[in-house]
Amino acid sequence: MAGPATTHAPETPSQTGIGERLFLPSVVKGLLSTLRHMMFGESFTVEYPEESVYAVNKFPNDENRRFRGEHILVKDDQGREKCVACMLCSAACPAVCITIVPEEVDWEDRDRRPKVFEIDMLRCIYCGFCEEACPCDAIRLTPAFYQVSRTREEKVYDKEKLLNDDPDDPRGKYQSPIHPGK
Amino acid sequence: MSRELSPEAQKEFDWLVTRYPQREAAMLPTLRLIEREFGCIDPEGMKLCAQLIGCSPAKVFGVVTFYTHYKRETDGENVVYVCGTLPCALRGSDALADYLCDRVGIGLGETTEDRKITIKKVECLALCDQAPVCQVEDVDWLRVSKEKADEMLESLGIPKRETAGAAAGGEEKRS
Amino acid sequence: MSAPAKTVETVKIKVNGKELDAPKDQPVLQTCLDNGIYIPHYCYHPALSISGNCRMCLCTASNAPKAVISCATFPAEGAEYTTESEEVKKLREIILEFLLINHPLDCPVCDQAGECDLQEFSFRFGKDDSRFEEEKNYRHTKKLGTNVRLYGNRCIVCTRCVRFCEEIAGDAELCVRERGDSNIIDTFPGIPLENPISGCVADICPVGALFVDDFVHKTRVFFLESTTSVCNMCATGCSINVDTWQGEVQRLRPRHNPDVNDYWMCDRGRVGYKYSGAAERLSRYEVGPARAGSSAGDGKAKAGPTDPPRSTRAPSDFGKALAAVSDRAERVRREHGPGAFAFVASAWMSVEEMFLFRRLATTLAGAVPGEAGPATGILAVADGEAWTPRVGGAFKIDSDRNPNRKGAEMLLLGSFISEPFSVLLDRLESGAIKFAWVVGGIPDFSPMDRFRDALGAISNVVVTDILPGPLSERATILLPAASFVEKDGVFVNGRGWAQRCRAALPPPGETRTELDLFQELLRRAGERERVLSAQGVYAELAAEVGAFADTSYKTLGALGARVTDDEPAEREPTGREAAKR
Amino acid sequence: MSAISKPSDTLAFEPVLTRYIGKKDSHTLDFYLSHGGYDAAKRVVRDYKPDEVIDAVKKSGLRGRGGAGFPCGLKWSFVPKKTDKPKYLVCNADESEPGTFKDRVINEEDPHQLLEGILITCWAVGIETAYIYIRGEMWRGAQRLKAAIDEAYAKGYLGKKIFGKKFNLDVTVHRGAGAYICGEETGMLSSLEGGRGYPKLKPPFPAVEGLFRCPTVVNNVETLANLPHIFNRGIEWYRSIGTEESPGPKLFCVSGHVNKPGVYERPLGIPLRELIYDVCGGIPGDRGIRAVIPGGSSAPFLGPDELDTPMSYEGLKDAGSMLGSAGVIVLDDTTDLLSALLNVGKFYHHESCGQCTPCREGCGWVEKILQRMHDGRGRSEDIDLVDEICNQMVGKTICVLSDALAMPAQSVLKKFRPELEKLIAQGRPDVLCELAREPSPAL
Repeated sequence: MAGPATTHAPETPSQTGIGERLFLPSVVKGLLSTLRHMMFGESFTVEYPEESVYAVNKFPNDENRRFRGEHILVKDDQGREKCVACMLCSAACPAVCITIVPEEVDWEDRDRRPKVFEIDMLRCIYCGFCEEACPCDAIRLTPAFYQVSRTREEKVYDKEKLLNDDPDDPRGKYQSPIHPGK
Repeated sequence: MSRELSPEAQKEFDWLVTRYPQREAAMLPTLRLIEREFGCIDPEGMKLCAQLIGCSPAKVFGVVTFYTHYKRETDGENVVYVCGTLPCALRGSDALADYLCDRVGIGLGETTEDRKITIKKVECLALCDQAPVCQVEDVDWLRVSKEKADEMLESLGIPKRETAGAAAGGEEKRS
Repeated sequence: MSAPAKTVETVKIKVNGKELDAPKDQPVLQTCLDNGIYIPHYCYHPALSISGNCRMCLCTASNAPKAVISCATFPAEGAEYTTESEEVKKLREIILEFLLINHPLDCPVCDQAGECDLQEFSFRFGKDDSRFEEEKNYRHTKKLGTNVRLYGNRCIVCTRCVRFCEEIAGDAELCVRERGDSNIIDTFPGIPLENPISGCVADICPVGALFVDDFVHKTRVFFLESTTSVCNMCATGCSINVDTWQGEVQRLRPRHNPDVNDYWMCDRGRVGYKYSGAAERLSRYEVGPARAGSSAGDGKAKAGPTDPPRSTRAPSDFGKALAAVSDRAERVRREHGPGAFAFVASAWMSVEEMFLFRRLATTLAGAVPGEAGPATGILAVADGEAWTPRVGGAFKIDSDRNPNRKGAEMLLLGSFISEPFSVLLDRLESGAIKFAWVVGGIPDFSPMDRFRDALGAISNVVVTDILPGPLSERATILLPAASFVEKDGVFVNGRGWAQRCRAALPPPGETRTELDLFQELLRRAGERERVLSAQGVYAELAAEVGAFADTSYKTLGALGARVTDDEPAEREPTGREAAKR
Repeated sequence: MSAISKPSDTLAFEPVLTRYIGKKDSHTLDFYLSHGGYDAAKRVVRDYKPDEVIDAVKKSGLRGRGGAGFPCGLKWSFVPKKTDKPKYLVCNADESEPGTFKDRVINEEDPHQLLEGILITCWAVGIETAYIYIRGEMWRGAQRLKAAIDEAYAKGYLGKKIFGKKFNLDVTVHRGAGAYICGEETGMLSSLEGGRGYPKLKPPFPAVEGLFRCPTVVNNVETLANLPHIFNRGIEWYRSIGTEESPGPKLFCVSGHVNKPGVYERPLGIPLRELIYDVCGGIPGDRGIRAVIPGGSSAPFLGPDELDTPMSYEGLKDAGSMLGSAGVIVLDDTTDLLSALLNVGKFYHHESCGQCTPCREGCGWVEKILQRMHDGRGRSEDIDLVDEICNQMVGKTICVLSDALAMPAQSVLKKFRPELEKLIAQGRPDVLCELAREPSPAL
């Protein structure tokens, strides 16, 4: 309720002087700040598409994990997908864009993996529920956001594409913390 | 190949089943009979038992694996049971078991390569006043010291310490 | 449903302060479940003997100093049982903590996840953490038989499966081996679990230890949509659930029906849905020209499948195909009279379809007083082997492999089919038949050679079928049909028990169900105003056929009802009752 | 051969059950008959009506010697009088409680005493079939019993028309095969029926529905061996031995760290201290006592300050322990209690039948924690954790095997907590912590 910290107090008569009531000094002050950033500050924008977003390191720590871009499927230390095809991601997906077909494998630590793992990037809304639902930390959203393709089919990412671990790839490089071999 | 009991054993079995109102109750004695006849209880023996008793082999399998005192297929000719329960442990049965294993050259629960001896640690043999106790087939070895353990091993064909330190020597002597 | 009215001796007990009439020889657990008081349990199964080993159903009783397991507690007059209290809550937490210490956390790969009692109870009654930090025990994973797979690590040794094999299936192929916490389910070396209802062990397994091989790693149960239906693989007509996902049947599961199948179904029935998803399913209407060269009279001269009309059939659609059927029937009737028609029904049709087919036959063929009517017959597959579980109960595997022979007898015999099949064959071969309509719908059906050859020589052969085969090859007009997972209808099992089959999926491609097909033809012939649903047709049928009178889809409900009184309705004792004797 | 010591000078007690033991050929029928054998049975069968026998046993106050101490006569009277089912007697000779070896002595040295007791019981309850369930490991006992039964058949003491009365009795020796749980009465019945030795749900109790679903009396060997003496010397005499609530002589099995371990027959109620120091000659090397288990390994431990507890059912119950099978295990002050407890834990983990969840999982869990503590990876919370797990195991299972681990474990945790805490704090326990470094029969 109306605590001492309330900022809205419209009834209170303004106690400001003429200078403030004109707003001009404030406007100038603001413009100066903008000017300062424009002239001397670091630029956070990228001249896309001429400039590659990924080549320019604009993000502190090289990782803006909050940004939810395209997915990768994470590999384990033996280079196999961590995914066990539990399908919780596809159950959680509000856009119904994940298709999984499980298959049986003869591995010591697990006996199941996805035979088919497809994400329809055109339907995906990048909500990140799949990442949250995953019990195995097998699917992640990377900061990669290129959405360019010549056909619609290309935007249906299959397992091979999702398992990308090319360190030069904008998505693939997010395998590396998990996959020291690369 | 299906197994059969010898005529004498068959006779004993026929007598056994008359002692119980239900055939299945003769299961444990029948297994003893098979153990005696064939030296151990292996899957063939269990099948035979199932056939004699008239129950499923799986049931016999469950029963055999429940009890520890039947000789399994994997056991050697002589099974040395070393009691490991508290009264014996208080008098050094752990050390005794280690000593025996060391002498024979196998681990606990293992069988020598020539399938002569198996050493198993078992629970109480009800001879706590004579601790530590071993049982080899139908012989109870009481108050087993290292010397007595040597004596026991000698009866199983493992010569005393002076002649051989390892099991291999014992086997050679026996053959 | 209408269980034989036996006076049940009851005693008055109180559960959580609520007064209940408890049958004397029924455990408190079952009484509570029947009265909507849920008590979690694993080892207890109403059809099996009481083992009392899981300890999950512990509750407190006013007449016992210690907590009692409600599955093995029989009600005492005036006793008060408590299933909802802090103490009981604590007991359940304890048991769940114990159960989970050696249970792996592999819900993501476990196919039971979503319908697992351990998962569910842990969520509802368990603690959110475990204090167990030691190493878990390892137990084997293996195939117990052709159909059943065991994941030993997940087993909680409730022994339901062992008791099932001993008390219901009778072969006792399973046992618990070893003891203590190395206890594990196993078969005797070299004697796998191979009884005809072995798949049921997976149904009664409360955790993900036993699976029917067919369902392993297929999908997740929480995606499945269940439709109550009836199995089509034999005249037992087990009540089932058809579980579908993404337009495909994923599995069939038995549904408890005390009068038909108890809790069980056979392994053959369990995979009896496979053909419905086969790639080669017929899904296109095809119309070919009438077969020439078989002019009246000398039909016998040429025999054999001279020209497989498949090549001559052209793709068509529902409307055109139906128009072709009525046109040709009309022509044959005008030229040759009703005696030139043959109608062959199938024991795999629902009663509604039979009812409509019967009417359609009279409509298409017409009737001329004094003249011979159409030739009629019914297709059915040969008997298989019957099988009865060791302990009675309602369940058995019928030797009759046709799901609705009883229904056919009730609806078609006498009124529609009055001649033996050999007469039909003779008439088909005589050359007098110019228009034959054969309803198939039977997977793996191989008709007798005479029948097949005779069809190949008839000028107009309409075939309704689901899979390509000897019948569809000889059709001049091919009408694809719906399989049992795609249609609504009532099937009457061998003991005269009528049950509803429900469509779980749409028929493939452009296929319309026979129900639509027959009604549409009748409508075109002016015999019927509207195309009704199966329920509507059944209502017509019930009004017309005595045995079905007073029944409706509503009264049939989920479990069905008896429509004949050929056989006495008494139930054989189920597992526990019989085990007690 | 078990060493049966002569009665100690400190207590002039004439043994009853064990009086012939150690004598030559004491196991033969000839010896037994020449010492007044089967007189009691003869008299009972000829002169007593079954109900009178039960009454007499009730009056004598004989309590079951197997562990629970249930009044014997009362147990018999639960068996329905009128039933069309056959009745059975199962003699529990599956003596498998660690620290107990009293029945072995009777089976091996005086089997006819047991058979006479069986005769009296069967006459009293109207039983025509009796089984002696003996441990698989006791091959000699089984042999001697079989021989004794053959002798008795030959003499007409077993079989048809015994002592000229309408009384038939068949006795069969049934050998077990190594499962502690078969000493539990319903586990024994399951085993005798040819199955896994799973204890059965109670109720129904064996007296109503036991072996083969028929009324069954299950009695311990020592209990049955008491019977002939009650009828030979009378109820008055019997009640004059022992205490009011626990009359009669009792076989005490003493093992562990004492100078003269063995089976000793003493009246119930003898103080523990007397048993250890006067009867068994004290502790080797005059060391002190760390703990005593008074009734087999399933009984809670007693501390050195509790040595004056009378060894009777009620006396030990008051002391928070139990007489059980009277298997006294003495642990001297060099003993590492954690190792001892781990040994007990291993035993129960190994012997749990695996039927009920709390026991199957709990015993293994407790053992794993104790092992961890023993290996020096314990934490201070572990003591409370084990205590809590034990709490969770008590009273939730079909039989009492889980209680049999929980109770001694809890007693150790409670009574010796500072010591355990010290061990845990030390991390890797020192060498003393092994129970014994050498096989040391003599000590």
